[in-house]
Amino acid sequence: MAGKNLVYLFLCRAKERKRLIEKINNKYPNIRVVDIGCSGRFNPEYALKLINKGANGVLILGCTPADCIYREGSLISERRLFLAKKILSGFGLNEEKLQVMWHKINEIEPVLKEIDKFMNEVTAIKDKEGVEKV
Amino acid sequence: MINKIEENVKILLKDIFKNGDTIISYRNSGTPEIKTPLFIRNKNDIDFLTIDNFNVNNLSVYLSKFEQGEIGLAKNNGRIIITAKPCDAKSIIQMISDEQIDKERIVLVVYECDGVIDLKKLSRLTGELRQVDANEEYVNFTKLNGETGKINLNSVLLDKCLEGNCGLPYFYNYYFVGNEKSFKERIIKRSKPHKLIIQTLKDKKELKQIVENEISKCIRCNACRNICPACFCSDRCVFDKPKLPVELLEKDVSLTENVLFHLIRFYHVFPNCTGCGECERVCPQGIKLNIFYKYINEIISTEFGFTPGSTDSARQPLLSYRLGEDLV
Amino acid sequence: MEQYRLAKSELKSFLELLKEDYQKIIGPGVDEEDRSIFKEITNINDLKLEKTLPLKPPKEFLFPQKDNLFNFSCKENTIEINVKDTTEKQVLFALRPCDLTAINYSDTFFKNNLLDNYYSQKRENTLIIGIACEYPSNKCFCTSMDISPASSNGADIFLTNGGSFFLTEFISEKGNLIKEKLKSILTESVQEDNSLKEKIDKNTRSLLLEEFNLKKVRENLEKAYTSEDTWKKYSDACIVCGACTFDCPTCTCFDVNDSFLEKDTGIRYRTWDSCSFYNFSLHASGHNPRGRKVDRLRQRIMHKFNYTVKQFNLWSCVGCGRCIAVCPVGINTRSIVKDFEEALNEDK
Amino acid sequence: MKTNNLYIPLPSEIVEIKEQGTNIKSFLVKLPKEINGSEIMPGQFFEISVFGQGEAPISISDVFINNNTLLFCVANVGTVTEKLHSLKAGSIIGIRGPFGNGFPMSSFKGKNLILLGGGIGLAPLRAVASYFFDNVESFGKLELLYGARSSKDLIYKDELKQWRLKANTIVKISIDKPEKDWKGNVGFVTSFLDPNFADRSEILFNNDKEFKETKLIICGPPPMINTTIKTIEKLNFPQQEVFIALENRMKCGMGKCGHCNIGSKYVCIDGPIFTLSELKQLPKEF
Repeated sequence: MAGKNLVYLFLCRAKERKRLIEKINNKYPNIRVVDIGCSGRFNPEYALKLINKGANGVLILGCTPADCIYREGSLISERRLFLAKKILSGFGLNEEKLQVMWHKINEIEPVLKEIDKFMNEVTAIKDKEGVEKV
Repeated sequence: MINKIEENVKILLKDIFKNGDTIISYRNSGTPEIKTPLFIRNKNDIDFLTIDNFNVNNLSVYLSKFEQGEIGLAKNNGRIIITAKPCDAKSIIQMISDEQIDKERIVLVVYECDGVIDLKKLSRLTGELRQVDANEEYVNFTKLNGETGKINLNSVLLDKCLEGNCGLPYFYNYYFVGNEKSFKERIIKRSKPHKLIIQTLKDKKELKQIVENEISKCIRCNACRNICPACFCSDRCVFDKPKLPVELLEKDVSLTENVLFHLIRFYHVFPNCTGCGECERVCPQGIKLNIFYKYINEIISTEFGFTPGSTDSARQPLLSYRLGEDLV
Repeated sequence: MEQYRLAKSELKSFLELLKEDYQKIIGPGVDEEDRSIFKEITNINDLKLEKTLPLKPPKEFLFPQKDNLFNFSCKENTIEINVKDTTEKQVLFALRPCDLTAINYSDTFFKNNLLDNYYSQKRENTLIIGIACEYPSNKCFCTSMDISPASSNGADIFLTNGGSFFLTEFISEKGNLIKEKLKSILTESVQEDNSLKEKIDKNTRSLLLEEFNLKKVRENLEKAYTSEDTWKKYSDACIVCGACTFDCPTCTCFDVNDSFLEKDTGIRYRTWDSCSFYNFSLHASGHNPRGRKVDRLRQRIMHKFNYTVKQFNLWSCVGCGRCIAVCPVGINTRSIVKDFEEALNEDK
Repeated sequence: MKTNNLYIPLPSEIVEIKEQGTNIKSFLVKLPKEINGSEIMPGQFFEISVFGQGEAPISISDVFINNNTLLFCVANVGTVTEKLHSLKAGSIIGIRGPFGNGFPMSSFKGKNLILLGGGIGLAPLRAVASYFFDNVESFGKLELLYGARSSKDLIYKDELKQWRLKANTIVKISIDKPEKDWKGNVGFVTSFLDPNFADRSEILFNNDKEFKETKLIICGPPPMINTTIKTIEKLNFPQQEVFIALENRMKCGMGKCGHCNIGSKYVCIDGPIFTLSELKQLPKEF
């Protein structure tokens, strides 16, 4: 049931990124934005489940370590997400579908640019892999 | 050599055993080649204990779940004396460093072993057995129809014993070395552990194929999860929570759900998996689970220089970070 | 019940003739690691009759691990439910007497008072061909459950190995139905063929490791419920996985669950369940009548060796030894039962 | 109800939902025409399906033959019941049944009935009570002994008021712990069976001291059933006259899935109503 050709964007401090979320929503209808408070709180199991169930991609937006109000939020998840990507490829799934990006809280344009890059990559993967299995 | 160790272990246990302690070891089950865990609570049961090449089980699984009472034993205030092979000791040491069991209540009796027998290989070579015993070199057996025979011990050992990377335990209370000569040989064998199948797993298409036909055999009986010493919350596992609004994993036995089960179990367990190989041994469908664990263990040791079970206080990689690693 | 001879050289055409009426033939073969399993037999050399019993029982072909009960779609204010019927006909080839008796038990269980359509539909479409067992394992104890290794009850057609031929008996009317078609490759059976079955029975019986007296076991189990120490001796090692019940040919417990496929269409399906799982008898209030693992091990043994005899006058254990072979920690059902065969120990 | 496949639920519309107590709601649902309302006995249960979530066994609380509806009372304790509580009137659920043996009402004729209910255990007892009120002349007296954890957990409050006014009916209610504006009894429901309790049962200790004319019907959570059995044994009330409704985990409701198996019985087809003497022969696994 997890989204056919859907991309999930987990981002932190959604209240302070309202304008960014609006831009994303009207630019990319098939991106689901999920507020998780802090990227350190993201549980990679969700990414494993979504990608295994056939979602197009999972993107995690965290703050740069200097900018992080919880001091080590994004750093905590760094190794976890790296190893989650390795496990994905260990099971024959595509690890490029899981990407992490760190940006300052007020940046809008660089984030959108990186999302564009990610979306192209992800659709390229999807065409190569053919029909998604759910 | 290993049966000579059995007498010494019994003598030792008889004099260190105090009332209220529990000894966890092995005993004969109804079938000649299968051993089953033995829980001793009074002294005269110590004679049922057996130490031989058929002690395949990793008894540390009863320690890791000791307190929760579901798989582990009910609480008791005495000590737990556990007989362990060097590879089991690695699991126990990793559990101590994961703060699953406290060191003071454990009496770790480690004995040297020349490798344990893989019953699948044994039955392929000898068929069904009426009686069997093993020594350093040979396995002597009598078939059901009375024929007797002898095969080389090394031809039926578990892969993990052939690899020989079951190093010296980091800590133990008692250590039975057996005779001098065979101990030295084993140290040499262990010094150059060779890798079996890790190199082949590089190309993605082949991996997806292995996952497809291996994990499609899975019948989700939870044997690999419940036998695993590193999977220590299996009494309150996220897969068994009856009341999640959205279930992480459905009861459906399709390929997607089976892959998800192993993905998530794998993801939870790999930082403290010491490669004891129990999950592959117990799988009723014979799924080669070790491929995945060896693949990821190699990444952790190269990337973070961490091998589980090496010391009893190492902080495992997922709980820490280092600035400037920019991994993602 | 007439008997014929089927020459082993004719086995290939025997299977081809069966293929005309039955789309799928399932028999004992081996996987890539030479482990014996039940699989679809596409050509004759897939068939391996000299191996020990396949670990995964044939029940998966009659009571699959996942069975779709129905699809539903929730329109505005109506629910549309449709059930997919199975019409595929299959042959279960070369089942040994223990599996035959197991299927006989599950037939009785699923058809008893409220009919289970899914099982009985598949069962109608299945032809069962049995074979006398000559390759027991050291875990088997079928003779203790008074099943003879050469007993043909439960089979539509029964084969007994006679060296260069199979003694073929057509037992049920479903078996007799296709007898005409097979007549062309069968030859007349001779008088001394009748001794074949006793010979195999005697020989296989001599190969079994140990036996026990079933009647005494059942009586002692009546009073054994409270002797916790004997149960604990075995259940302490148990890791409450489901391997023994999933690989047991007579375990029929299942769980029913729903899942959504699309926005408002979904399926209700049933999957195998195991009485050793904690959630199996967990009440919604959190109370669990079989909370401890000793309760659950006792339930499995008492159900097989005491309870079902009272319900259906049939044992729900056929002594195939799969639960012994598959147990990760070597718990031996046979030695549990033998413990209760001797007099009950004093801690009643 | 003879559809050939008993696993298929029949669609039925929720007519009305009423709050009953802390996270307990009563659901009035349409009776599908395939089910014959007069066949439904008190003590039987239905499997209620919330499509996409699953099924839950819920005992029948009342049958209104005239306007073709069934009444269920559901506590929000599991995933299915939680989804059920989120539904509004008018939405569609599925029901299957009736399953189970139900109370042997015909053998109760001419006898006094004592209904001992705990918390939501009153739901199936209401079906017994309304059967009693429909055939008042063929029964003796009815006494309802109902207990709950707190006054907020009492269900069918207004029905209880009406029952007090009915002929030869006695209603006694108690809650476990004293509360500010609660004037009724305080204590476990088993205290009604205690001879030296102030408001003790009238039938047991006045009208029918030798317990020859009385049937005792119990429904409640397992801990309550255990304590009640102990007090009954102290009274040495005849055990074959005690009828207990068990609530084991159930999935299929037709004796196939094995979840409700106790000893050689299945709670869903041989029960859920067992006499105390029957229960004594089964292992204590309820």
